[in-house]
Amino acid sequence: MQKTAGLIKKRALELLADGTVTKVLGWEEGDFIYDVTPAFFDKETIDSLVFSSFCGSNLSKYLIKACKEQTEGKILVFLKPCDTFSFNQLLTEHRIDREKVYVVGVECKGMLDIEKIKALGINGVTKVIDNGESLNIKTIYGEKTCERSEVLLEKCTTCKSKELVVFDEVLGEKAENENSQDRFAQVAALEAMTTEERYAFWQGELSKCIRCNACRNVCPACSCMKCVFDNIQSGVASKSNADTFEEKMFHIIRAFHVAGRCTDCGECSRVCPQGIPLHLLNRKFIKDINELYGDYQAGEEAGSRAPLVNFTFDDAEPSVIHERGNS
Amino acid sequence: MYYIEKAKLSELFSKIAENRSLYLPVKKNGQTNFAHWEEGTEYCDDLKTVKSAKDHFFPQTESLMHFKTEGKKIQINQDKIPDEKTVLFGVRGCDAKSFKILDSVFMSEPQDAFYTARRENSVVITTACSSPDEACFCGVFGVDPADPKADSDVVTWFAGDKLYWEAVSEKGEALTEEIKDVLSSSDEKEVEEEKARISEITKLLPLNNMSLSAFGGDKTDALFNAPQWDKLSEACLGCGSCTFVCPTCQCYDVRDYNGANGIQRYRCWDSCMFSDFTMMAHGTNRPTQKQRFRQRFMHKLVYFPANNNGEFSCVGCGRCVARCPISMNIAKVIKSFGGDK
Amino acid sequence: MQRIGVFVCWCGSNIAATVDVDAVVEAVKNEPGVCFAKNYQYMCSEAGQALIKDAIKEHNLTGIVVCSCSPRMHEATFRKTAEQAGLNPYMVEIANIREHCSWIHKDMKEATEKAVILARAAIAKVNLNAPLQAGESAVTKRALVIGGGIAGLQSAIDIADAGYPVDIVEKSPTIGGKMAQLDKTFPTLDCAACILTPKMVEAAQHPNITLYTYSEVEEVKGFVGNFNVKIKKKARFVDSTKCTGCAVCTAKCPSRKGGNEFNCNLDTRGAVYIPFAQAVPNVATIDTERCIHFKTGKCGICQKVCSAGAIDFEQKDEFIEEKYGAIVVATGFEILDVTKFDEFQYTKHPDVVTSLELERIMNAAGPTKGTLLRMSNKEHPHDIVFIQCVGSRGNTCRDKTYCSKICCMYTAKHAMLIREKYPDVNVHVFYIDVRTPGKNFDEFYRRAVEQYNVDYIKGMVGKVWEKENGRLAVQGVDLISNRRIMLETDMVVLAAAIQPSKGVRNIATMLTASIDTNDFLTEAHPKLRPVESPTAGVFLSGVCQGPKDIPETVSQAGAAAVKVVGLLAKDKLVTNPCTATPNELMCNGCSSCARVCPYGAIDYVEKEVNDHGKREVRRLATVNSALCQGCGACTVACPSGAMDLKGFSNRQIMAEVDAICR
Amino acid sequence: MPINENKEWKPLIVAFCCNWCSYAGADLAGTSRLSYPAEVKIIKVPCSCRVNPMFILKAFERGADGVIMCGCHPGDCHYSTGNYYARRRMTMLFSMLDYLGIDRQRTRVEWVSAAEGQKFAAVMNDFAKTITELGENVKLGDLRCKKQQD
Repeated sequence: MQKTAGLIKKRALELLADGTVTKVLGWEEGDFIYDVTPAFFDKETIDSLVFSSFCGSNLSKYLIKACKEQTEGKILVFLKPCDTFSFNQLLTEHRIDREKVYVVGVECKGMLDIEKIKALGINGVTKVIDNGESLNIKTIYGEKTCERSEVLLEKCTTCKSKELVVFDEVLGEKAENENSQDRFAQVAALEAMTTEERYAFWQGELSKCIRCNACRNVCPACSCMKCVFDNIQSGVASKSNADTFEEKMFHIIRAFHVAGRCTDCGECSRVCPQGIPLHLLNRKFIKDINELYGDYQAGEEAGSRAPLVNFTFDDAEPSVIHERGNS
Repeated sequence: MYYIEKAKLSELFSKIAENRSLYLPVKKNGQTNFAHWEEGTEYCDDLKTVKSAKDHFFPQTESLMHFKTEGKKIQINQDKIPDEKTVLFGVRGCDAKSFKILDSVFMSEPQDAFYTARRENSVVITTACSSPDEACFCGVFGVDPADPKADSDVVTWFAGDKLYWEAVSEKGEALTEEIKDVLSSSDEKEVEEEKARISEITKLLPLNNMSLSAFGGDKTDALFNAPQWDKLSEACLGCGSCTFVCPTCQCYDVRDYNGANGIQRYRCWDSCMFSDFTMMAHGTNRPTQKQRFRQRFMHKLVYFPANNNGEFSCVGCGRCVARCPISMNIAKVIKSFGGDK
Repeated sequence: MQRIGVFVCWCGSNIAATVDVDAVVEAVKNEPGVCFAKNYQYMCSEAGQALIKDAIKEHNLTGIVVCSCSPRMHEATFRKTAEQAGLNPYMVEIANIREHCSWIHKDMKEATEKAVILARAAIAKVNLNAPLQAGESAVTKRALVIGGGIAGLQSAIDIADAGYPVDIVEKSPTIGGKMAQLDKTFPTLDCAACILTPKMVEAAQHPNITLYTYSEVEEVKGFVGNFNVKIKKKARFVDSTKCTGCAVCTAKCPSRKGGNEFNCNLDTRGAVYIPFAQAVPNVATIDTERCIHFKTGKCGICQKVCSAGAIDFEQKDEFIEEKYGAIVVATGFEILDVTKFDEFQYTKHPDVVTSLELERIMNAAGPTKGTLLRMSNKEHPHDIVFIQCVGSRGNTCRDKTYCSKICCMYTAKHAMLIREKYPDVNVHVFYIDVRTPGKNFDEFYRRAVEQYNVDYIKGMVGKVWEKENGRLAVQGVDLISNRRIMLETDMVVLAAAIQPSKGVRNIATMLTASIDTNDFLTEAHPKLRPVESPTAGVFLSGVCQGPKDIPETVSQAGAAAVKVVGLLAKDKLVTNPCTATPNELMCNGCSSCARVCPYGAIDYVEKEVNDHGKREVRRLATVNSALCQGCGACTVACPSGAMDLKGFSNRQIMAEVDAICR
Repeated sequence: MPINENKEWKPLIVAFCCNWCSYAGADLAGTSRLSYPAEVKIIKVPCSCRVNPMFILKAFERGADGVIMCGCHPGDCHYSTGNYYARRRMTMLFSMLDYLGIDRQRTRVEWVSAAEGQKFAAVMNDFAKTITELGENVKLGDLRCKKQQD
């Protein structure tokens, strides 16, 4: 990790120096190791560019605005394998301009979740040293250790791919996707429940929603100029949820709007301050699409036709929903 | 000073709950938040609730009135002012201070009837913050996590196997009187030790020594056009997680909902970070995320003190530090204006 | 705020007997925007319309709701009424309180409540209506006729006579269709070829008609007045400009095993063939599946014997793209595959034939040169049994539910012709009903019974089997005498159901014309618009719309031609104003809408927008309103809701939902 | 709505019908005097592909107990492909509702042609029966839309 961080900074400097790019989109160091912030850098500020096991955030969405503002030269962006899918999807939807971006793919072996570290009872974290397998954690209450695998970001425990699907060059050592769990196991577990159990589960989760819109605003697929939920003319606009219905409405429609476009980058769940497993909504759609319309991975191929703007003559009838399931 | 054995906490809670509704930190779905206590509810000693205690006085949504049409006539019904007698237990010092800040907004003229009623009907029991987190910086705003007397009715400490109890206001005295049966008298020895321990820990907190000298009611001109805002705001997603977990953010929107029972007028939290905040027919007065971002921090560190005798609208609870999806927060803002010197 | 008038129609007692129209008027008076409400006996009557017009003027109405019959019935009427009173016609909404309410509910209270709710929904919608202006589009003055049978030919000739160019696309090598295979026609018994071939020649020689035989429609784009059609001219491997139709090649072709479709495969033809002597164009075609040259690369006899040098093995399929203003579908029919009806031994015994096969057997150009012979031993038959309704009027999965209409008459014709020519042959007809409505039809049938002594037996045949003597045993029921009967016969003729041609489904899809469950093309209105498809600019001619005989086909073909001519005579067409329209400030330029548009009506432009003072160039969707037909697929594909549909906007539909769920 | 003592509880059913096939099918049901429950209220849309999932959720929000969408049979869409998109969209939406624990029988898609008046009435009778048996929809509705008991 340390080595990759070094490579990244070196490469950013070189590309800035030789004029390949005019600015760099990466992660800026914070007060603690885990609080890195996405940031644009130039020659003067590049010093604070970092890369660590806490660079979970997906930078691709920032390119929408950046591409619009970029008049000359290219933007260097560091993308992890899963981020490249989002990048491709944005290309498909004409939201970003490939010509204006220089993609440096960064190999990744899974990013860490400070919340999971704290859930182990490790408080007051001031520094985390990633040894590859285990972590050395410095806290104001003394030193602690834990296994790396215990505190992976949720999205990294079910990593969909270690392949970089788009890049101009690659840095770091390719990681194996060996320990990743079945991406759809949690969805399948929910499907196996009775209707009432599922209702209780989602009622419990969604009622935590405070409608901060972090899930929406971080989502690379949710990049509408104006979201229907912010548009008073849309008939469904709402702010804080005043009724449990509004929570469901917001999350169902959001999941529906990104269905077939969601690359399963997992950012929605990562950023939810209330810890709602929002990815399980999106993954349900992905699972359904795979099962009913054939395997499809959004963002795997730029320009591919999303399943919900596509059809075949012999698609399953909606009654298939009635026919399957156990309850 | 009184005490009760930790093992007998539930006795204390049921005693309090005899005449009042008790709210305290409860862990549910992996998260600790304030919740209504009932027989069997398990108290969670993790005081760092995800959402702040402000929800208790200023809920996320609140119905204000209803309109009903009958033919072409309209009938207006005011919603009932809440009259539930409540007790909040396990409030951190920082959160307790936030109530004072909210008071100066909602209880100054024109008074907010809903907020005021809830506030007046409640007793705040603070608990000394036994394990501050690395992101805590309440000291910067004058909160003493070891002895949060300033803004509470009763202060409590967990020390050894006891909970120590000290009433510090009339309301607190009255409550203590009501429940005295379950309490025993005590000296302050263990409490003093605990206070000292906490004070030692707070010295280690990396953000607790930031300086606010760059901020204050008179700093509008100096800060408004500062170049730092560009960099600080550039990654901001414009979500409202910081505002919604913040104990002092108090913006709300008033909306009408046209349902089957006529129209409900309700208020709900709003966030100055949202692109549709204070949206008007002509558009918004802060069209860029930089403007919105600047507004939030200028309000907390400049405009609010300008209108409230120098009081900052932040209590250093650290929630925004923990919750911001992109790890941008008020601490970074303070530091970028020289606060780390 | 709109000023809305609500007009509740009694429809005589059709509505008023079940819906309390006074109560509806009272109930809607307090709805938002409503400033006038009245009921009347017949709103669609002159007086009713006058009432609406007066109210519009007197109360300055900006929108009206008519609570009446289905909008499919009178929406156009009331739109016109509104327009005459100076109101935009799209400020009219209909609450369907007849078909969707009074006619299906009996309880007055229940029906009245529902009528009020439906009215409320229409009021809620009209509150959000905006005046719409229909656009205009030009008309390409050329017609396409798909199918070169009698229906297609008649339509084409009539259109061409009116002065408009017409192209006929026929999938087989010659025009003429099924009628060319018929021997005689009922009820006049004139020879089919004698009356058809002059029409074929007329079409071929008409200066306004272009024939594309051995061709198929590949792709249809566009819309009424502006269809873009791609036609595939399949390679014949014979240069039709050189071929003289001398038929030397067809005689010399050594590959002679394959069946001759024109004679219902009762005899064979060469791999290079001319379907029949009077074929138009009289040009040979090589069947590559049978041609030895195409299979082995050898042979080439036809090329050697052709003195005109017309054989061209290198010929390729040719594609023609043409613009049309109107399209006539005249794809005709085919005979139901009767192999599923094997209780009649059709697949097992050559003496069991379909009526069309019998037609060929009786025809002088047929496999037996017009002599009635048993196909098994080429001997003269003495008894013939006709079985009616094979595959028609049934209710099992192998049957068609409908009556094929023509069978009763052609069976009478066959029976009569046989008895006339071979008085020694006994003819028995098993029937369910004999249906003879038509000019001179019943007289014709009675002649068969009375004059020619044809034995009509009411009842169905249970089974047919071969006897040891090679003859056929027929077991049936006589429902009149109520007894089982057993007949021994030499031939059995099955009056097989007719069904639309197989290709019609594909053509209907290309044309976006709807078809019913039997694959017959649907007419825009079963009574009032019987020759138009619901898709504007597409017209129906002949059996593709439903079973019919030749005179009916010809009259429908003429009617379709008149509709086409009426359309082509216009210089401009008014387009549907209910089209999709994007909100530029909300459009993401993501292309989702364009991907689902069936008309290719959505394009993208780079355009500068002013978003509340912020100017920037964005990629934006634009809708060609001449192409857009207003389906709304794009509106749902658009996540931001930037794409909306005029006349059916998100807000309008949601307002209806709100009004209903209140 | 809780069962009122003097009034039998009746469901509220919203039916979205495409203009070309299903609305005409409903007309035919009317012309043929084939009755189905008055609880069914039809909203006309140009094509089933015009039905936005938001409309369906909106209906539930407002207290609908069942929502049915009818369109032309696949292959018969007046706009040629509209119902194919609608089919995928509704399959996805209904699957999600089911996943969230909303009774799946509350949503339905039926293809009804202009000639199928009989089918239209039969479908509506059956759907209304199903919804009546399921009872009031309490899982997916805005409480503020519930009628107050007086």
